[in-house]
Amino acid sequence: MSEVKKFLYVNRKAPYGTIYAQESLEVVLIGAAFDQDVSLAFLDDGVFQLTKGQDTKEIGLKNFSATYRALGDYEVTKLYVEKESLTERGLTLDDLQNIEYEDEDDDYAEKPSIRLVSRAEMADVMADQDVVLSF
Amino acid sequence: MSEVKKFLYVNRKAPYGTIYAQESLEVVLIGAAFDQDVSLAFLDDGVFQLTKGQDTKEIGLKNFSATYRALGDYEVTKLYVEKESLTERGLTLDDLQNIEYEDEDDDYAEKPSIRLVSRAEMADVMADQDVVLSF
Amino acid sequence: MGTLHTVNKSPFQNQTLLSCLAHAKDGDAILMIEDGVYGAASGTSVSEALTSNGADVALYVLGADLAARGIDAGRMADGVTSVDYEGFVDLAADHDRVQNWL
Amino acid sequence: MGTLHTVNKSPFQNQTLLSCLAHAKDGDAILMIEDGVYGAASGTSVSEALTSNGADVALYVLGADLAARGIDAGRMADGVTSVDYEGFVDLAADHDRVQNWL
Amino acid sequence: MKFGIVVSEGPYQHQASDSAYNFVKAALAKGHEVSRVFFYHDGVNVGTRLSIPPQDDRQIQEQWTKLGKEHDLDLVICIAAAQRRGLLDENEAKRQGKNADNIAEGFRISGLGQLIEMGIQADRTITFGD
Amino acid sequence: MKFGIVVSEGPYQHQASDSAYNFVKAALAKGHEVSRVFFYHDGVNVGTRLSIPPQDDRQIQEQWTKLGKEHDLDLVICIAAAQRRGLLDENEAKRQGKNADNIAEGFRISGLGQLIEMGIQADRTITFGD
Repeated sequence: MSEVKKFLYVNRKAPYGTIYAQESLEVVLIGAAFDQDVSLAFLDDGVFQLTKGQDTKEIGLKNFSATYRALGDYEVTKLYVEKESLTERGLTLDDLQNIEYEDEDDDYAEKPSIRLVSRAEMADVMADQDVVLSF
Repeated sequence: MSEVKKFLYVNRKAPYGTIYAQESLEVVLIGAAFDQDVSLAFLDDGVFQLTKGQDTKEIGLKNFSATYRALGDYEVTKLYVEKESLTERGLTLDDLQNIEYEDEDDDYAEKPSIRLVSRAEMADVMADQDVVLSF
Repeated sequence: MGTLHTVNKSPFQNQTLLSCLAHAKDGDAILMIEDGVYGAASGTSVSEALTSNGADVALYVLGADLAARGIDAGRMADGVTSVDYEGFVDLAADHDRVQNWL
Repeated sequence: MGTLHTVNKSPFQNQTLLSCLAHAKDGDAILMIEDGVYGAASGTSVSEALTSNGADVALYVLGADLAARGIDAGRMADGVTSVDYEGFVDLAADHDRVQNWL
Repeated sequence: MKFGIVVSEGPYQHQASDSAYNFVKAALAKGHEVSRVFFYHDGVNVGTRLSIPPQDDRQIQEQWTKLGKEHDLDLVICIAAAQRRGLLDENEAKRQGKNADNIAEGFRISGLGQLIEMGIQADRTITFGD
Repeated sequence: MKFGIVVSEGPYQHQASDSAYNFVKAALAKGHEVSRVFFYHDGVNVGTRLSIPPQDDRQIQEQWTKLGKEHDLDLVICIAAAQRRGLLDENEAKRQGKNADNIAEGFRISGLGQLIEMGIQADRTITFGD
């Protein structure tokens, strides 16, 4: 399979209440081995997946939030986060985890994986894909 | 079990997209044998359960809408429908099935089971129950 | 030929249709299926949002789901076209990609 | 002592919290759990609806679900009290009935 | 006080069964009685013994079986909902000509009447679902 | 044209598997190819052979098995999702020390890579879920 397709994983749901966020992340990790052009979109309640300080001890569910910080190691480096979705939820970039990757082409400099985009820009990202998988 | 409790079945979801409406009806039918004081509440998308003319042939699901008309035979005669929920959805009572029961205490006269109530009256109905089962 | 978006949730209960409308671009199409078909009716609290969306987006509804829910085809909002499952397949084939708003 | 209502859906995605607020009566309590806890934060597009509801309704949030989702207790809207599971049990016992808004 | 609990969503897919479990544990810890836990809709899937969750995740079915044993809980799976979804005990499998069953220890399959009966007998009925 | 299909919700509980079935039938009727149907999340439960739906209702698993046989469809159940939810084939049951399996004829259990591969190979990928 030499063809490279643009894959977008769309995350619009909050974590823990339902399993979609977690199983979406499992697809992304497996998919990383296929050398496709991968982007993740976080909009609507999906932005809640990236909040820092998640502590699931008392509810008994597995805390998978650290996995987002490991995405860079899998060369998943484009996490588009919609600004309007954050604002409606009273959040800013500061409320989200710091997610970075090492840029091979720039002497392994650490760069932010989260790209804050407007709703219109998110629409452009979505329109630029070959495969859109929604969770 | 001689105690009679007031049971309210709350229906807030549309039929067919998910199974809740159908399995709620199954509980109501079984529950009718227990001689409790039964009411049904239809509000929000739950009012869609009662629309007339449902035809599920093309989607392949079982059409259970006729069962609402049979509720009277099980002495389930109080179907509270919220007016505001209808209006927001562009519906009137005319869009709903005609559901009737025979009133034993009034020479078996046929009477409407649907009771159109305002949101405030629905809140009163809810506050007057012993057991509230939500679907 | 743009994106085919599908929406399968009631707009009276869930924000998904509004979010889809806010991200659809000129030349895209939106197909309402399952409980999403309630969004296709005129004279409701959400029909304004559907028909006055700024973009040049074609609106479709799956007739099979409409019939199941007892919504008369005469109640559909202006500009919404009813299709059957084969029409759904055609829409998917005729657009560059399908985005399912779940 | 009225009704304990529970709401388990995000108010940014789903109308359930608003419907619950519209049906709660003086003396009732609303407990936000699971994804419903997002409704307890201040400074959001829905926090006004929560705190300005006309009725005299006590507002609670399940702290365990709040912590899981990384919402700082300092971000809670005025008048919302955090409880643990034992507090949830107490609320259920202290009210005449429990209505779960699903 | 006597609590009756309804679980309406499937394990792992939805938090409902976890929330119910935490609530029941807290209620028992406070000395309350839990007269029955009724699994309905996709909630019936909590009672399969065939699930193999990741080792670093909670084991939902085992948690319920263990809690049930410790406190003699009546864990009832709705038969109508279970049949649609493929959750069977040995008797039902035999009766229906199926060559396997999958119910876990500590659960029993019974009719919807058990839900109504629970509502009548419990002081408070609480549903965890979606 | 080649379609890849994802089914993300459980049978009967949600209409997703019915909509997917109707879409696949229509696509095949129009001469398109369906390269794979991938069952994920609660969608894995479509593939249990133990379900006993009411006789006057549609038989979701049987419909898929039959359609799969007629058109040689590749019906793939995600192993990670299936293990959480208790959907096993004979090999997996043996390997995990479970004394029963419940997968239906015509389905196979495989990894998430099959979903990505489907996305690469299909001209259009469509998800039916919630």
